[in-house]
Amino acid sequence: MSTLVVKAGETAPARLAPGDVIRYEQLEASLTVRRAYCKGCLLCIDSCPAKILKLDADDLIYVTDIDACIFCGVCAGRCPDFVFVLDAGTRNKEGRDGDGH
Amino acid sequence: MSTLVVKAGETAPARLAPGDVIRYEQLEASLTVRRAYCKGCLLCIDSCPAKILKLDADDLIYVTDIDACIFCGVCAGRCPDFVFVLDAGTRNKEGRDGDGH
Amino acid sequence: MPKLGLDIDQYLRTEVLPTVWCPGCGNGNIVEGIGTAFQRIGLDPEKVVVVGGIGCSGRTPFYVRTNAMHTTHGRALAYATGLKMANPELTVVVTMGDGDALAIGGNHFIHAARRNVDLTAIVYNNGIYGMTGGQGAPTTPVGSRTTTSLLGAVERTFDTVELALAAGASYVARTTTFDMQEIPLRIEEALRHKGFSLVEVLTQCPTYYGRLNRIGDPSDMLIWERDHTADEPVTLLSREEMVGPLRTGVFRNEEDPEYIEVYREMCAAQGGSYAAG
Amino acid sequence: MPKLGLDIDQYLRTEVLPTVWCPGCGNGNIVEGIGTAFQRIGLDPEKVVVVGGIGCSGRTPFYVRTNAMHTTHGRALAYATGLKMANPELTVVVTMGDGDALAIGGNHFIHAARRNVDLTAIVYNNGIYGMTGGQGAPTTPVGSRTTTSLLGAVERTFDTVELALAAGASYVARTTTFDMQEIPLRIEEALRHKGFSLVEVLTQCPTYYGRLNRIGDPSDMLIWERDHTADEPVTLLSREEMVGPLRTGVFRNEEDPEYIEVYREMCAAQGGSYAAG
Amino acid sequence: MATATKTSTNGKDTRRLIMGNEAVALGAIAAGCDFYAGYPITPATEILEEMARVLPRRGGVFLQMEDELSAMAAIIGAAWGGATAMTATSGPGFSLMQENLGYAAITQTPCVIVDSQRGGPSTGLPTLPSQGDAMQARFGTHGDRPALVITASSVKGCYDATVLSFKLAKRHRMPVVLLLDAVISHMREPVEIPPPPPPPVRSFPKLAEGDPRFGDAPFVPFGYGPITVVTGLSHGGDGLAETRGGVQTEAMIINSISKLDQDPEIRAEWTGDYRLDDAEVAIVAYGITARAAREAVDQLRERGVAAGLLDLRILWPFAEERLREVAAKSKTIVVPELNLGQMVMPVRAAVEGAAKVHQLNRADGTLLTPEDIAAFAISVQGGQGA
Amino acid sequence: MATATKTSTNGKDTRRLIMGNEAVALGAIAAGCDFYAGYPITPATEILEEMARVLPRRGGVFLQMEDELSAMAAIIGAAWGGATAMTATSGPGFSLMQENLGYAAITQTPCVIVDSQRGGPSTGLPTLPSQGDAMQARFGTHGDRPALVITASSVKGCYDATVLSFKLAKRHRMPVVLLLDAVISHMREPVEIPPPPPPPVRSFPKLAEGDPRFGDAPFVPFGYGPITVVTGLSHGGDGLAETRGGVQTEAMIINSISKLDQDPEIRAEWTGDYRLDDAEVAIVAYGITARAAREAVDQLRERGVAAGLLDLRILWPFAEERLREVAAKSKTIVVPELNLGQMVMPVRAAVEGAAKVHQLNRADGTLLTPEDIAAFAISVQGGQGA
Amino acid sequence: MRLVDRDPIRIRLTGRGGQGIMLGGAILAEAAMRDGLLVSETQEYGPEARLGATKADLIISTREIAYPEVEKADLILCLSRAAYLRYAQSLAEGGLLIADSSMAEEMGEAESTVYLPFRATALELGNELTTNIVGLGALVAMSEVVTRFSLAAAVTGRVKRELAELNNKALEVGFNLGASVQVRLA
Amino acid sequence: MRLVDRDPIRIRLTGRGGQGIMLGGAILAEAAMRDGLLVSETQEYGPEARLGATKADLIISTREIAYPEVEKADLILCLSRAAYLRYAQSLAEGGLLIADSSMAEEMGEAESTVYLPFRATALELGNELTTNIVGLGALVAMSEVVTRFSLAAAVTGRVKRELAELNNKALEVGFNLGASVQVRLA
Repeated sequence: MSTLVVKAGETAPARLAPGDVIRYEQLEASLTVRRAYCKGCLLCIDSCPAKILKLDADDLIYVTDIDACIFCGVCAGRCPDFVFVLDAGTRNKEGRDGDGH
Repeated sequence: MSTLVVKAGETAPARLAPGDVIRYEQLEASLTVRRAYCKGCLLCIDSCPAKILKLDADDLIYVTDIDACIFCGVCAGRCPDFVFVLDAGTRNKEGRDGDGH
Repeated sequence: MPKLGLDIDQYLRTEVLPTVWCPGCGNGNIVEGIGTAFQRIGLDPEKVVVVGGIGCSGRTPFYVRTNAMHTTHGRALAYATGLKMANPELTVVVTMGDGDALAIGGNHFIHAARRNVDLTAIVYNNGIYGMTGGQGAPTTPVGSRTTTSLLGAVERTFDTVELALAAGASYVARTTTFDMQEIPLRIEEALRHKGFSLVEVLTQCPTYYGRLNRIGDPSDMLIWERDHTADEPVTLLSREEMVGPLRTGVFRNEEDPEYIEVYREMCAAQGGSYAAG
Repeated sequence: MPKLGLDIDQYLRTEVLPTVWCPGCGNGNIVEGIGTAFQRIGLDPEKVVVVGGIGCSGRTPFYVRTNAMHTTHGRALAYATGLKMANPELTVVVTMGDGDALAIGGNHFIHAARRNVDLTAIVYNNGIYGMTGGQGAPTTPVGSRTTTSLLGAVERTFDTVELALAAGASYVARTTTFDMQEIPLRIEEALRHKGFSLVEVLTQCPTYYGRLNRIGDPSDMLIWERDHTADEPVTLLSREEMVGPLRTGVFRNEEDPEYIEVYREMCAAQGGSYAAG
Repeated sequence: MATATKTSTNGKDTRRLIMGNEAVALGAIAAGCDFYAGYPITPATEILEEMARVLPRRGGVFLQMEDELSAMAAIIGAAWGGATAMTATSGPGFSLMQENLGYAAITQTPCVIVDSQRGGPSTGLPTLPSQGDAMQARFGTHGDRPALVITASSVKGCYDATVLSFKLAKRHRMPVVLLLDAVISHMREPVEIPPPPPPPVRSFPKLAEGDPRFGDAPFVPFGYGPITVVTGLSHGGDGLAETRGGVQTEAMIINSISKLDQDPEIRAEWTGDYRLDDAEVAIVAYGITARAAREAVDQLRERGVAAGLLDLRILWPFAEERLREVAAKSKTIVVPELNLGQMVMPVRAAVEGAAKVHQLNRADGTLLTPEDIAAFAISVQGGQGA
Repeated sequence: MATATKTSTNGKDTRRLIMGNEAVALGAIAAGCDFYAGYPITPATEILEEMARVLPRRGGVFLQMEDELSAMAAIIGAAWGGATAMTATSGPGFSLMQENLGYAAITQTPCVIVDSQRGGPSTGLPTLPSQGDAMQARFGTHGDRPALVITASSVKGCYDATVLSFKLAKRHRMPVVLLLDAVISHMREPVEIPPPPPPPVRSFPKLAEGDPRFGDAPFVPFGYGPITVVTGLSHGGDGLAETRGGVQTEAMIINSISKLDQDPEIRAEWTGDYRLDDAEVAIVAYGITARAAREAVDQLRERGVAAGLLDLRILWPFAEERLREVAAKSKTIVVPELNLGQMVMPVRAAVEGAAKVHQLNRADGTLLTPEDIAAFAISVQGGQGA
Repeated sequence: MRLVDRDPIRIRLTGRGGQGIMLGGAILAEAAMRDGLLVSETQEYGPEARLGATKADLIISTREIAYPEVEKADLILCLSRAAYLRYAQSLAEGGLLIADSSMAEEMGEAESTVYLPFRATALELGNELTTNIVGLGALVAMSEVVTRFSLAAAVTGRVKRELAELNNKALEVGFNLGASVQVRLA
Repeated sequence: MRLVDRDPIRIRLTGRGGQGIMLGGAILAEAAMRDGLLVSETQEYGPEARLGATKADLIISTREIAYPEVEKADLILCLSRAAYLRYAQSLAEGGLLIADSSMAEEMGEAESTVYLPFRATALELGNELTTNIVGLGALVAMSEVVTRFSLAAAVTGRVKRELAELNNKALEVGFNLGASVQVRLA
């Protein structure tokens, strides 16, 4: 599995293949989405506080707006299929999800 | 199994065969001893308040002195081998083990 | 107290006496308790089945003059469940040793307690395997000598009562062969109880447990029983408290939906007439 | 609260993902909890064995990148007991479904709790048989629909926690997949505990339990879990109280003689050096 | 086909499209089964589910037990409670039932056990077919016992074999094993099945107190006559344990075995023939493999090989005599099985060299195809046998 | 005898008088057994008791489990923990072990299971001998598996067979069944037994991460190398479940089976001969019955019948080739067994008519005597065979 | 022989777990039965019941069906990518593969393959779960292995009552989809 | 051939459960071993281990022993009534049955039978449990199947240490009992 890196400010490709792995790198934090593991169960979508997760035509998860992501990790915690990996880096230790910004 | 009846005042034979069944009939009560079931475990001997039970040469139980029997049934209660059967009759309902005589 | 030693021969298969049990073994006292309870209730032997497992006490069905089912090791309650459900008019009594009920049969024990089918289970607990010659059991008190723990048992001990309660048994009592008058009393209560009832009776194995642990003759074992129990039916003791005397008495006696009744209603709701055959 | 979603890939056999489990099944959350706990403790995968039984959750060993032993239905704890006693240096975690642990495996469950060998048992309780397509289980709540109780289950329900306590488990906890942060926490506590530890996790089976009982999608099942539990670790409730919410939390966490230590001393007393091989 | 569809019966067809497992459940109900105890296992679970659905509404008992050990125990207990009882399982569960199966045998308890075979050993291939339990069905429990093992190779066959199983279980007072496989269990075919009879009414022969209870005695459950003693120990006709040796039990078992061999219905149903009369190559097969073999016979005949099929509908007791007759005529016998070679042993033992016996085996969860069998038959005819 | 006693060695004799069951325990210790899990059952209990006594003082593990299911599971678990593990039981327990025995087979786990046979079926005759589990030892679990089943007919034989069982279990990575009976288990004979070795030190081959773990790979327990996956599902050399069919597992099983047949030690120990070279009547027997048969051979020879004995020391795999050799020379084969006819089936299947095979059976808990066997052999020689 | 004249004719329905392949198999088999034909239907079960490729195989014939498994299928209906990858190669010579349009781009054109928008059509109908019924309708319209009448009756008999109307609609749409395509049923 | 010259010689020890028959068998077998002989010893087990008749069978020989069970015994030691009833008939032609005196009255005299007061003697020694050892001593004194020396060593090796003295005494008394009797060891 090769990983597609989407840096801060960049936009992910409009159409993703089922097996794509995308790492969204934002400042010190990153969120990796391993679509090959996704089963389209909706648990992450229902629990995402930022409401930025959706299923595509293949019933696989994708991020609609990474800029709105608060890197809280709830998607990863709720996902039973290891789709999400959060690297909170320093940002999370002192960042916006800590003080609610 | 034929039963040997020993009425009040009578004496049981000096020597009993292993399979003998003896019924001691005393006034309204009786105690039957089925020696064929006995294994010589001593439980009845140890628990008899009148101390009238003993093992013979065949290691089987016999009554040494039926006149001393209070027909309390403890031997029967303690015996795990169904050796003793008590027919307490009226005597026991109002008799000496009721009032401690 | 009812009179001791009354004639219960109508409930004994006297033609096969003496029993196979060793001199001084307490199992016969429990059989006597069963017969006495049957007599007090006045059960029809043709409508009673005594189901036993394998081991010394599993032989009980041979000695009680009712229908008898001597099954396989540990499975008596599973047989009894099928039997009772197939014909709820039968009174089904299940006699098991501690190894039979709680070692190999532990699963059926907890599931029978859970289902709450109207069965009366009697566990003869002598803390050891008798039939095979004195091996340790899950009920062997820690420190006791057995042929598989000659220096004293090191595995922790099951508490039959705690397990039965946790699994959902609706009548739970424990007594001992020392308390000889209590045995028929508890069995009678259990028989009259609607639902799964458990009577555990501590009983002496003089041949193995007594001898290996130098307790003395059968009478000494009764004294030992008396000294190691307390008539105080409390449960879920802390582990320190559990080192103390084993509690006896009636631990639970509750009305709870009995499974046969529940099942009957379930059938009726679908138009089925259960046990009409 | 520790951070969610950290990289635990070192403890995942990612090459066999996705799992065989249905979309929305909570089992993966428990696997994540296991991996997270392993990572927090820093276990060496070569010194860990995850032992599973048969059923959906029995597949866990395939997904945790440590040694894996996928055994037979109901027997995982018996395998694990032999394994751990043979090599006490191994950390042995046993993953079982409710049917695996408490129906067919009930006996090994209570005996493992009794022995108190240092094992960590994790029971994935979804109240139904998933792998075979949605049959009732001893843990199915009364009234629930399953493919063997289409009009609602009528058999009474086991309480895993009560059984474990009664059998003697020295660490006993229950949580749910709704309480996602608690899963790794309890598993970590259980792993650090010396003796037999039980973590029961209520988990959702959207495909069978959820669909048959019209609870909704996986997220609705989490809400259902939340609404049917109470964080109040009390035990031996009366049967009326048991109708209320299922209690969660840590029910027991006691130091108790662990069997391997007991066994080691027993060997030493005879000049034997246990686990020296 | 387009043409064929024109012959549609448009609703007048009284056939039903059902699975093999459903046919087993329907057959059981037809045979008066009023008690089912089981435990879920692939590929037998649908039998459990169907019985759970149907029995309560008929007032029968459905019990989901804690495991297969107790399921087997429960049906034996139920039979002694007067029920017509069955269970169903697959290999792992069947292994667990072996001890209590022996108890059913020694206590002469009528009951039916369905084993839908999947790939083994152990957990193996839970969803794929196998014939790996053929010898286990005969020898799986310790000690010797009379064994009656029936097979089926179609959905209708499942129904008929189930009815037959109950009938023979009652007639011979013994546990009967119905041996299916994952494909037969899950296959759907249209079948014509009579409506279910009303729930059975129990009725048993009258026994007097001193009458024997075992051996040739009729089966009378508890509560339907004078008290009875049942034990898994070697016992006499009175049910009481034999205390020195098992002479009476041995005699009763031998007697039961010989009665099976003489039962006219067993003799009639023992084997099925297909184009066997003039066959030079006899294919001996059973269950799903018999279906492939039947097609292989046609293929072989088309290619000029005089092939025929002997379908072992009743595996045990083994149709030794019939095999010897076949061997006397067809000098080549081919035994295809979805295992590593099981029933080929009794075949070889029966024919004692009268025919050359070749085995064709496959045990990876894949069926032997008609082509596989035909090609093998041709190869061994050419002298290159296994 | 009075004279013979004069030759007393007066204490210089290093023999010990022990039971068969004790010899099994001593053999196990000699073979490095450091783990025993079991459950009491007559007539195997003394093995359990002896291991309970000996193992702790050697630092080994003795576990009395809750039942035979878990005893079997525990020894498999123990083997994967690095132990040299065994259990012992009798028929009812052996039936309960069948499921997990299949797991040991498919996971290629070395371990030893002793079955001391008593009268069956079911509870049967707990204290009396039998050979009723001979076929169960081969076919008792569902599915196909490689089987290695060893017998013994003397106390020394128990010791040697136990040592051999462990050796072959390790070499072939499989469960080995040691089949005894109530008489052999409880019989005392003087035997010369070397002192026990020191407790074993564990040592296993080194494995690299990508190395295969199953098939021809060496057995390396958990914790002694890179992580390993073990499953009862059909699996490949890497231990991971095969997702579509069981091709790899089937191949590994076939491979294991063929390796057994080729093992020089198995070939050497497979059968024992006694006066067989010029025998016209070959008695094929095993275990306690082989002892009676040996005496029968002498009696027959005295009466002018050229008899010989083939002792099946390793029952399974079955010594087909050897049987065919025997059949080629001795045109009459007699198979006496303490069951209703079990090993006679593979004998018949192997010889395929090359010799006439007669069976002599007894299943009431009483041994076949030398006189029984000799008389039967004479009767079938006279053409009145079974 | 034209495809539609094959007797027996072997049909394989494929898709991923959850797409109703098992139900589709039962419906098509029942339709064949209602047409007075002989039929056997077998399915692939697996622990991955809810994911991955799965199939139902049917043999429909006017004569007794011996061997019930399908090695090479005369007709394959394919609703998912994974199923295509796994089962496309099992097409018999001269057979026809009918696949969901979503695969067209990736898989490319082939003489033996027809792509139709089953899933898209089902989504238009407001319920993706009817994809299998749309597919069945198309398959039957193209192949006439069973009558439309019997298929419709089988659908009504096998789906939940509250979903009957929706599924009948899906079937109708499927018939039309199938009828709209010109294929060589050689 | 005289009884003592029989080779193999078959010996059956019988009594009721609890009389130490099993132990007696092991002791006699061990004595034979100590004498450099071959021996096999088999026992009867039963659920009624503590009651009823029980036996231990020995075959002692200078040659390899094939079949280990005893059908007819050359020597029978009988300590209980039930055992007498059950096993007396298994005496081989020309064999000798040695029974406890308590049975003499009931069983009556026979050429092949010798009655000796084993139990009474043991009771005199103060421990009834030594009855088996007294019996063994007498049997060996009469038959010389093993040396007294080896028997004594076997007794010492097989009984609990604290009971060794008592048992040695019992053995001595048994030897004397046996030696006191004139029997035909034909």
